[in-house]
Amino acid sequence: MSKTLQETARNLLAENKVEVIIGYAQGYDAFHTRPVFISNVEDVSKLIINEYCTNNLSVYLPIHKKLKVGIVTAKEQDLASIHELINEHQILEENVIIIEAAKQISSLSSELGEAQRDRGIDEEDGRQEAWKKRGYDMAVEEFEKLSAKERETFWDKEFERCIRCYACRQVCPVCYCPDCFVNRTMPKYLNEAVDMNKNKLFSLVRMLHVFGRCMDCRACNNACPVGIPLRLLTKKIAKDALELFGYVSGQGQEHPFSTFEKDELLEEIR
Amino acid sequence: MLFVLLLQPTTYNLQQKFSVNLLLLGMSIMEYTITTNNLRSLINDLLKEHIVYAPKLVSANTVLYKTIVSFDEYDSTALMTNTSAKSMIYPQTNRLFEFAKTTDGMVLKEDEEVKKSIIFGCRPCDAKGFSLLDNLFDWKGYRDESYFSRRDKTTIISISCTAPQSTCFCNSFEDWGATSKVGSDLLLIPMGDKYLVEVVTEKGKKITEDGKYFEPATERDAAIKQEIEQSVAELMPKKLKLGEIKENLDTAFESPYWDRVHLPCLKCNLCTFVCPTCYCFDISECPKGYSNGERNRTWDSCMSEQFTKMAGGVNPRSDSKRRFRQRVMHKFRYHVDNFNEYLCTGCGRCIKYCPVGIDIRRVLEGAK
Amino acid sequence: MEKDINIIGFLCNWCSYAGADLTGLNRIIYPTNIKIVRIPCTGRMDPVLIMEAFHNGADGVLVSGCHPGDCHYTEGNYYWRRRHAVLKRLLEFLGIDERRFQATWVSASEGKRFAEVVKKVVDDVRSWKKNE
Amino acid sequence: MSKTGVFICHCGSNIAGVVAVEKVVESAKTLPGVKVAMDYKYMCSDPGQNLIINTIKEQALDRVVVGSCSPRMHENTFRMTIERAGLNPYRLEIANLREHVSWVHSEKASATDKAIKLVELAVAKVRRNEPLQKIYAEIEKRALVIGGGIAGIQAALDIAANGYKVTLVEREPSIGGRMSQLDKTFPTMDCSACILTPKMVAVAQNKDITLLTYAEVEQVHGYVGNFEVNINKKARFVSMTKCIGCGVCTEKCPSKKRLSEFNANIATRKAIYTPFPQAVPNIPVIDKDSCMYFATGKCKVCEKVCPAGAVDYTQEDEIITEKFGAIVVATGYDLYDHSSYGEYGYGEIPDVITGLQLERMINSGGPTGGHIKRPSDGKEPETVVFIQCVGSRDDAKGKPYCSRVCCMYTAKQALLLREHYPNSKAIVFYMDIRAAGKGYEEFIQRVQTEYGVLYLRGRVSRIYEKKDHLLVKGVDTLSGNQVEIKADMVVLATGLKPKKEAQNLAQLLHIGYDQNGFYTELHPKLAPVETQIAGVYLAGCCQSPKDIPDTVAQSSATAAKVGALLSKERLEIEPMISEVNPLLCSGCRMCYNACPYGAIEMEDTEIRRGEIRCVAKVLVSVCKGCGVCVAGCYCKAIDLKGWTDRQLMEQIKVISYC
Repeated sequence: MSKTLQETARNLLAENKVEVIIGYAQGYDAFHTRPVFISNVEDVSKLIINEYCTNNLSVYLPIHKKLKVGIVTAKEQDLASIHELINEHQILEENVIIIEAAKQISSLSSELGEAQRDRGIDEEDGRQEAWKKRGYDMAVEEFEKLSAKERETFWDKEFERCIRCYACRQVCPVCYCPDCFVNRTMPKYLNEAVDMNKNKLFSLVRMLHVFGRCMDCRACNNACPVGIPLRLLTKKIAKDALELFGYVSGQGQEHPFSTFEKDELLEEIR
Repeated sequence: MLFVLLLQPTTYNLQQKFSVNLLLLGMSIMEYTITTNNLRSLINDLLKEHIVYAPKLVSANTVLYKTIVSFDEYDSTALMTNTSAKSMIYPQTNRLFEFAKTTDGMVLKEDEEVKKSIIFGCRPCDAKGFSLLDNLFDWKGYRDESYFSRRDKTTIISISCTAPQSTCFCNSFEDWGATSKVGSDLLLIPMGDKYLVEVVTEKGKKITEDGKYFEPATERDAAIKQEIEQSVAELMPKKLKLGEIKENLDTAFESPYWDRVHLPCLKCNLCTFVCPTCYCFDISECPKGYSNGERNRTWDSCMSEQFTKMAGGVNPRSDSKRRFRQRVMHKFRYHVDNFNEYLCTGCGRCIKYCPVGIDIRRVLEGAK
Repeated sequence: MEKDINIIGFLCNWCSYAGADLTGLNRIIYPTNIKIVRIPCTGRMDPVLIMEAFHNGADGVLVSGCHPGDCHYTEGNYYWRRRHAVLKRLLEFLGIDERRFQATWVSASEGKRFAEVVKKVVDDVRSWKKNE
Repeated sequence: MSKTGVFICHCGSNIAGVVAVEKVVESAKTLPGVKVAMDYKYMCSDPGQNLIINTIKEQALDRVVVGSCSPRMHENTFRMTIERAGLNPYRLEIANLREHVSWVHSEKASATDKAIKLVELAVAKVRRNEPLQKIYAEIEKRALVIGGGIAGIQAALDIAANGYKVTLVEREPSIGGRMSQLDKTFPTMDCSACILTPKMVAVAQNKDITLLTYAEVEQVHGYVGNFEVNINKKARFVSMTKCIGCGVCTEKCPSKKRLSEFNANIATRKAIYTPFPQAVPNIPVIDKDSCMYFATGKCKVCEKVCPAGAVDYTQEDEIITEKFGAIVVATGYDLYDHSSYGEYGYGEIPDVITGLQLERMINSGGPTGGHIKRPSDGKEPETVVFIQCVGSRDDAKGKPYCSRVCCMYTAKQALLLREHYPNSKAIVFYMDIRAAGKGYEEFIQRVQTEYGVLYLRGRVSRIYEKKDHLLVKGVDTLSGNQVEIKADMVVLATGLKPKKEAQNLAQLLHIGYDQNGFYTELHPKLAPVETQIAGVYLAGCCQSPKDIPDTVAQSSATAAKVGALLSKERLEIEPMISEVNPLLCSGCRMCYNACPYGAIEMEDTEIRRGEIRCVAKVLVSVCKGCGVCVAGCYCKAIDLKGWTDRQLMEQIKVISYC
């Protein structure tokens, strides 16, 4: 599989169709990969593709929007992210050549649990139980059934340990704002001081900002160094978008917040 | 004995220097053993008068230093916490003082007295981080009271590790050893159902003084310790040639190498925030209403664009490359020039948690 | 004495703020717990402002605008209605009690209704605070 | 630090009766940035305003907070006040201490606390108030009038009389509108055509009026002073320049099956036709749908007979784009379609006709030459029953409003009937007689007494079609008797409703319409001809049903408004609108997609030296300041001046901390 990929990449580079290929290379061990930028034909052998290719590489596209880029997509969501970026006028379609590897991967990765794959299996040490117990793989519907107090306690505990490293934001393909609102000083939406409430506010606002644009690619969830289950939030906004507006992100529909129907949501506000 | 007289110093400096001296003089270090059960009792005893921080499983795959209320909350299985122990002494948000405008003018209120605390289950790499921070916060006659107010009252009980991960590279540093004691007050070396206890400093000694849970170590214990050191050394990955790397970095500032190597980096603050040695900070005021507020010292990161951004909008490290280079250069070149030590303990967290898999070892080895 | 509850009312300039003015003209009494912030239109209502209100310690937030179809800017309240639906669900998902965040429509002629709305919101927030 | 002056108004005892004003003043003095705080009995009075002006000057204040009645009441007053003192008018905030405090809270202590808080709120906001500058835009000194009925004609003539260029767009081949279909006008019984035709001719001859008939407005862009309008000039297939209006083509045209719209469908017309003899312009059009040539490719009779060679089958629709400073909407009305009334035979009884159909019959230039003939057999009717309020004041039919003209036109038609046929009988079923115009009541009385028209108060429950007559069953509510009338013809006074395309036009222009579909004026009392879209005005029945005198009066009023707008050298625009910081804009187009006014443009901009990015830009004169874009901007690159996040955040903090 990696061989075919390398061949494709070699051709693209050799024929000058792209200036750089963004793909995956071996990470610090066999269970981890890392994004890699290949611009020399000699380096294409670094490219690999396997079930541990969890990064959403489309995050690099807006940064390098002036280059002709060949990009490897390992998940359906990565592909959708690219389309979303095109729709949002962040990248030019003609500058991107997509090397789709998503289908091969999905056949491989069914063996592994999604969470395991995302985190790498070297840490498999019986903590899956704890994972389950704490509601990390809870469906949104189940979580919604909890009482308001239970939900609040859950998230308070989760966001209490957030260190605001903003890895979730930086790895997110649609968090491409030139300057995030948290950096703003006039007014200051968020103080530098890190506490649970502010951490929560940041994530909540980020969720509202990626509403309808999030492809649920799990990049933020995987990036969090302290394991905050952001996936639960991204699943929630995807669910709401579908239920409220029949909207699925990445399908080229008009964004729910830039349009409306006169005779919808009649029961929402009275 | 001489050191008994010196035991009463009023300033931390003397105490610290004394402790170090004890080591440098090669005086025999007091060694004990403690059984797991006794360790439990010891910690539970210490909990009465101390705040105890220890690795605690807070969620799946996430172990963090947290205040514990009993020994049982301590998670002994994790090799390493997700974030370093740094924040126990150098908190991410460190309130320097509160201020209030009153009719008598501005009144400052310093924080309450810091409570005595213990960091239990610290790994040697984290403990070493504190020794690096000590030197930094007490440099050229400037002593950071806020830092030392906590540092002085914190006793670090480390537990050496037996099974390094593929991201560990502490062996690249000279003072390395599975039983490295730098920064610790007390070092525990697990030996099956008991621990070998090495007293490193006076603060550590105080804990063992009670005596009721400790037994003197035997020669057999010393032998086992050596075996452990050996076996861990074998498990470690290959060493970095740090001397060579430093030399390369000295001339690599303008190197085109940085143009390529920074590309995957997305400029989050993760690596610097999980690091046991990254100390950069920002000072900010947080107003509460019109007449009250607090001044905070919060971690900052050279990875962030805001770090060097000036009020007028000029930013000397505006691009990704410059910021990436800064982090590497600071840790392995500038800091060495200033302190003669690397600003790194080899804990490997930045490698393990980097969302884009940047491996600082690879970055260093390639630097020319 | 325990601090009384504290509610921010974001009222659109054209309908609800005028409606609240009419409440005054009709001398209808309502609780003082609400403090009103005038906004041009509910369409201006950035969810981040509502979150900031909670974050800074407000007990409740009320947003009120023109009835659908009556917006001074023709469409502003329709955009708000969508944002509100999403924000409300997300806040609830994070465990913010639904009584604390309310939205309604009050026209410039509904002075009486405005007083009723305020009373209801104050009661709701109070009942939430009691169980806190 | 800002230097804010706080001025608390007692409003007599309106505020001071509940709020301890002196406490509010004392507390205001302690707020950061407040240099001076004082109170006064009536701040809006001349001495009160002078107090503010003098204090600003003496204390060198740069911002002002007034604690008084609602800002909706006196914000502008005080803005002008501080402007007179040399301050930027937008550095003012009002704390609403009357409508929001003293009038709605009775408990003095808590009301005072709230007043203190509201003043603090205003002080916090005003600290972040930027001095805003009024924006000025150029004005295109031309007006567009949509609709060539009497409303549009009058508006166009009056605007032109003011010295401005006017383009009058009419959808039909001729101007004239509904009024040209009428025979006489009530209550004076002037001949409609006699008073209208000179005006139509005046339009055609006025050098300042450009007449575009058989044309429709397709698109409207821009804003007050600078509308850009696309007008579709439909293909007429007859050259406007060559045609001499001889009418031979119409005469010879073999296709004659089409019902004549002008004659309310009681007669037919040709495929090439002028709607009526006095048409302006008197140039026929070919109705493509009924023309044999366009259906079969054969015929071309008109082309052959035309002495001027004016027929041109190759003509195509032509879109012309023009700029206007103001737009007058005078699109008029349609008549209610009575086929929804089962009791009147679902529109299927031939001898049940509408008032307009009778109007066409009675007109001497009409298809029956001024004779009333039953559609079923062409006989002159003897007994005619008139039924009022068909599609008016009828909730069940979704028409709750009164059409205002039916009472009068029914009376007029009854009178005409009696005049033409002295032996005839006219019976009117009515709900109420609404004759509130000048000379109207007298007219109704005359119709009843002099012309012997029988008025029965009541509804008709059913019309039965008998062999050679109609049986009208109803009730006379005054006597309480059931009545049965053997009638030869029934005339329905159908009500007025908006044109069916009225909504489309409203959306093109972004103007509002009410639940009945009539366009909404800006204010029902004080701005009856303006709309919420600056520069768009209303005239005639598109706003609400009205008779000819009211229509003409409204048209002239509209023309006056247009004149006032166009006479300005440049246009002043409220500066509280959105603004983009291009440095922060990512170019995602959320604002561009959402803006209800199309006030956002995407433009390649050099945001830093050498860095060009496609970012949003606000068209200052189009933006109305709703703020939808601000709420949608993730990057926080766009803010609404006067309502900035910074100002609102200050307020939020003040409230939250209490």
